[in-house]
Amino acid sequence: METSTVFVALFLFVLVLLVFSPIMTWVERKQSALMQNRIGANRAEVFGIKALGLIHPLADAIKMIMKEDMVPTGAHRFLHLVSPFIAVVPAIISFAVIPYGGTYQMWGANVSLCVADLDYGVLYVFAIGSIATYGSMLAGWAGNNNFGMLGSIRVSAQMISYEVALGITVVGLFMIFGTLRLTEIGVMQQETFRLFGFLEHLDLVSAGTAWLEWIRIPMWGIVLQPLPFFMFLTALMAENKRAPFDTPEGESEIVAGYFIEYSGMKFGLYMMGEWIEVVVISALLTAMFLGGWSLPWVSESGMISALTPSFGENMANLIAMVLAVHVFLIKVVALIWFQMLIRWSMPRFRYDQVMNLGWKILLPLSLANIVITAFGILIVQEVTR
Amino acid sequence: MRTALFWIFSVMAVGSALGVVGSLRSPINSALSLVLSMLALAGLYVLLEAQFVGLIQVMVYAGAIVVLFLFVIMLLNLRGSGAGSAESRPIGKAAGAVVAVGAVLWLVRRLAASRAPWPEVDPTYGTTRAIGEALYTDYVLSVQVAGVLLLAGIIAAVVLAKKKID
Amino acid sequence: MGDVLPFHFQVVAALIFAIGALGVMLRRNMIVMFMSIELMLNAANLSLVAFSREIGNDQGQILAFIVMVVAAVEVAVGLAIIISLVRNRDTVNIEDTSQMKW
Amino acid sequence: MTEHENTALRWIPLLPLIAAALSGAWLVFGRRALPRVAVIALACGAPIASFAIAVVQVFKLALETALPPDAPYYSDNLYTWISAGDFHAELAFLLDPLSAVMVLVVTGVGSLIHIYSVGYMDDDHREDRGFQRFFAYLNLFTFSMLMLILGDNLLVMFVGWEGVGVCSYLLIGFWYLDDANAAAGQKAFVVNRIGDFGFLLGIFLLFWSFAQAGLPTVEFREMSANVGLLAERTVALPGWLSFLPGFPTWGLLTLACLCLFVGACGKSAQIPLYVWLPDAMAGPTPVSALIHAATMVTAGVYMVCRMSFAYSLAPGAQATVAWTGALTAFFAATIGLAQTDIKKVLAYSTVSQLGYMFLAAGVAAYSAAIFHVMTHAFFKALLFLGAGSVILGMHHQQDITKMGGLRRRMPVTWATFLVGVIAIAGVPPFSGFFSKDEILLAANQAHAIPGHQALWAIGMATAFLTAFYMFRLYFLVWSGESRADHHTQASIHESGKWVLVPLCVLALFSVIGGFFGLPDAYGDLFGVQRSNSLHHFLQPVVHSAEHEISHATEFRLAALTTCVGLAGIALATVMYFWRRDLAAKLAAAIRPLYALVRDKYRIDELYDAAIVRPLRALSSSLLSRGVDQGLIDGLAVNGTAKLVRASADGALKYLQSGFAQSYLVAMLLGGVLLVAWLVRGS
Repeated sequence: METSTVFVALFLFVLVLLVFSPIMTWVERKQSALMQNRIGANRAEVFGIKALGLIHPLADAIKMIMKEDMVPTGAHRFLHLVSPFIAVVPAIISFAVIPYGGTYQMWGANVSLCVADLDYGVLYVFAIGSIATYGSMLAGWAGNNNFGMLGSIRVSAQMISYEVALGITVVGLFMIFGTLRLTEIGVMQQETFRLFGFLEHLDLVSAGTAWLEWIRIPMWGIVLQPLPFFMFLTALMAENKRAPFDTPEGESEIVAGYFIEYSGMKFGLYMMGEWIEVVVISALLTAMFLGGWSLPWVSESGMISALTPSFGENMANLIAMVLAVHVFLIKVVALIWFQMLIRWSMPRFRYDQVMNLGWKILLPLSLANIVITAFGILIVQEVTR
Repeated sequence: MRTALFWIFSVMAVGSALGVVGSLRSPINSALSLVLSMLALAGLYVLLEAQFVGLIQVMVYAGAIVVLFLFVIMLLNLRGSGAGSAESRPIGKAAGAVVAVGAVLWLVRRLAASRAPWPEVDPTYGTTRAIGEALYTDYVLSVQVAGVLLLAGIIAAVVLAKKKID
Repeated sequence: MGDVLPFHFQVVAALIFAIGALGVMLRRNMIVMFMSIELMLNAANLSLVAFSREIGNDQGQILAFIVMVVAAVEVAVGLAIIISLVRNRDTVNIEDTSQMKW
Repeated sequence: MTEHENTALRWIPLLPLIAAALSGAWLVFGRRALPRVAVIALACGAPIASFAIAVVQVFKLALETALPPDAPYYSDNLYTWISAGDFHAELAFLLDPLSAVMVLVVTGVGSLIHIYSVGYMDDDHREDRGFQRFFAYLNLFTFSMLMLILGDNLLVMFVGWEGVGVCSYLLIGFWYLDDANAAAGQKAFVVNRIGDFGFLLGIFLLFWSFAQAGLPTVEFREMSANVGLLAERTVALPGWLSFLPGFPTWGLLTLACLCLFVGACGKSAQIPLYVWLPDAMAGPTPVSALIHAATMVTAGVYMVCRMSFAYSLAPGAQATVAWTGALTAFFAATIGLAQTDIKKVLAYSTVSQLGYMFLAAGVAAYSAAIFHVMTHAFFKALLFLGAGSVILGMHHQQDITKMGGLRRRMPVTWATFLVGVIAIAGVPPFSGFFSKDEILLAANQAHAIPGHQALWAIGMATAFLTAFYMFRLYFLVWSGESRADHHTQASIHESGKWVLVPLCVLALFSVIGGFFGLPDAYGDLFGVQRSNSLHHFLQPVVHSAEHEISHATEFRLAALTTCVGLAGIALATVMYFWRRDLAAKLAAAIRPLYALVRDKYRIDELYDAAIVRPLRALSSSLLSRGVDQGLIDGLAVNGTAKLVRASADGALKYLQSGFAQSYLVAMLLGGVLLVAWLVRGS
């Protein structure tokens, strides 16, 4: 990994974090208001500029930082302090393996838009995500509050349960792509396949027929594994503990669940963690199922070589990189919007419903998906041989 | 860099292992020390170029097993281990423990007499692909048996933890 | 890896194993004992992985992997036992469960 | 080999087995008894069908020219029963002349007795399903007997041997609600087991010695062909047996044959194991006729004839057999003189006649023995069935002193009974005359046996006694005034057709049965072709001794025998028909002797005092209290428990503290020691 790559990646990383998560609060407010036929945040102003309520995140941040940091009696002081960080940090470092774009040669530098292109990329996300459990769990316990304790128990049970389904739902995808490396998955998703190609392999259409070449479908994860996309999304949302999976918070039952004893910026960290995780989810889904940084039917290498004559190699790569980042961000934003939509549409599940969904629906379905995918791969191999 | 990491992870692993055993105030502290120890061990695995095992270590131990410990501790609402109550036959226990630990360390000395250097390994060593291929070809029977074991464990856990079998 | 030798990993593993053994033998809280057992298993795993690297063969990692599976099952069953024990006896002290001898 | 194959043989024993199994299974699992008609059809149909098959197969055997005339036989191999190394025991059946005769007797007489039983058991209402149970047992017996006869090796024979023992036990104790019956059954079983033990030892010894000679087999034909391998072999006797003749070594075959003969003694009621047979009369009369007169008790004789190849090479065993037979014949006949129970008289007569058969087998006149088996089956079955008819008519009164004057009330039974009595008394030309005459002739000429003249003399005396006590029986039952009480007298009646038809058939055979073995002397005299056909038929198998003897001598001996028999009849006529008071006077004159004879020489009491009581005492004191309670229960069972308990109390319980951590420390130490030992050298 060259130094230039690190800088570029870090720049994007900070951009995403610092821009996205504050904006998320605004987006959430505005979208919920929209859905509930309200106006939403519009009061905060700086020198009379309201900017559609975009100033509100700033106001929120200031308010939280200024608030008194309370530690209840009998609390485990150290854990009470550490827990919010344990909750946030894994979410942030998950970004390390997510590719915002491919690898580009510019001015003699090899720029990779992925901070850590790990061999076990997705597993890394899962592993880090499982660490995040502690943040929530310990928070409830450290506060010495019975509601918090109940929240902790709920959160640990829920997260362990959905981790199982989480891992297994995407096994089918790994079987198809044959790798856990997210950059490789991204490159593979730029390919397309002939929708009716099987007709040729079955000798129903003579080889080389033109129209077979025309009808092509990008090899996106969502195309190859449509059901797992939604199952994976479900499992990730349950891991993130946002509505409709917010039983660990469950205001109406256990007040605020595991973070009941938090105030000020520590409380803010939990909020931040949730929002960052929304972004992580979106980014991960984009990278794995929605073709990553690529436009459908557009091959990045083909585009670069097409642009090189007019702009020169460096500029062509730069254009491709900028385009890739934007494509990726647009997809992420779309998915964030989709999650918000779910968040504000669905009522909270009951606790037993959450467990049933995880163990009795997602897990068997994902196991069945593995078997079906295996047979599908065998059939494809047999037909195209 | 690697030497430094080794020392950091080793000290962390051993120290937090001591924390597991030595934290008398609450089993929660033991559990948290255990997490740290597991993470340090995962780091040691990565140093040994066993990335996959390291990842699985984090996922299984830190992500699941210790969470389960914490879950149970919280479920049973255990605070403090009653360190004040008198130890029964402490001399025998301590003697046995000292002998056992001494023997372990002596064995290590015996076993580690040869100080071989590291051999070169191919780049695929310890990768997900290598481990996966080994698991699903040469060791597929072990994987199957492990699966059966897991199933048995699930059933056993459900049956045991159920309040009343009806 | 510079001046770090396989031997060093084995010493770390042995230390962790010894600490785990001490915990099992000296602590009376069953959950802590259980965690100590996990420590011992992990020490064994570290030893396996280090030996595996020392001979340049990934069989040790496979074995470590299987050990993890066994450990997971063991924890699931063991904690279930502890839960039912606490329900019946209201204790996690190993010395309160000496009734098992009958 | 193929001309010897005959798969029809298996059906001869199988049909009765199937019938027994069906009715037995119905008995166990069915809710009610089978309909009477079904029981009769099943129970009588099976032996009759077996008889039909047997007749066809025996005729084929006798007339088939494809078979070698010097060794005609059929065999039917079902499957390999035991296969161990070189040793193979087949479950196979063998039909050669010897077994052919026996099969015909067993199935033929057996069928008649089955038919008779329908009538006899008709009025038996002691048990709900007794009728069906009785016939199930009877069919099972037929099966076992046929296994015994048709088995082509010692093991199959032994299965049949034990099977008939079991059936005998079951049928003697058929009316088990009466303790005496059950006890009689047990006695029969136990005494038989003593004999079976000897038989088993004989089998082992033969098998072992053949295996030593390199031919592990128990098959009759193979053993017969290779018996020469063992002829010269001897066994050394232990020092404490120095009183035995022939010490210090015996022929191996002599020992084996003696062991086998112990079995024969038990099964065929010879001294000293005869005591069970009179008691066995506790069973229903058809059982006495079938099992304890016609078939099972002759199994010993059959076995000796079957093993004749061995006996012929063991003169010591032959002499033992002959002397045992002769003594038993005489001894039992004397007991028969004073018995008052109709069936007991017949029982002792049976023992006596079996003695004759063993006398014949002992003097190597095997065909004569088989001949007597056959004729005896006819007339003794006839007598028993006649006695059964009388018992039915007298409402289960068996005491002949309470009978008398039944001739007019039961004419058919009387006539057939008279035939039987004449036949057993040895009056020519009834069947018993020919067979008994041949035996006595053979005894007279058996120069190889020490004291063969004495044997002959004992035989003659027995013939006299037989004639006497049989006619005593006849006169007491049938002639004179009735001595029964008025109530019984009023209802004495002739039996039904089921009973009478078998009687008539058996009477016919009792008359003409002797002509199967008409000696050559008579054949020449009357110009009969194929005389002594039975002897010639059997000769390829049994190798009877041939006698060079003039026809004149033969006629002289026969005349003497006839005279002795007639003398016995005359004496009986005097004492029990003309001068009835003479018998009582004689009895009074020799009272102590008479009482001794009437009490069967108190042999049962002797056995009780000499064997049973000491054994019981030994069992209850030493074996039960000492070995079982003291050694096995006390030391082995309770002692182990006490040891465990004591060691636990003393030391082990401190290890089992219940503190898991102590265990864990021990476990870890053990593991460390183990690993230390493993790496000790490195």
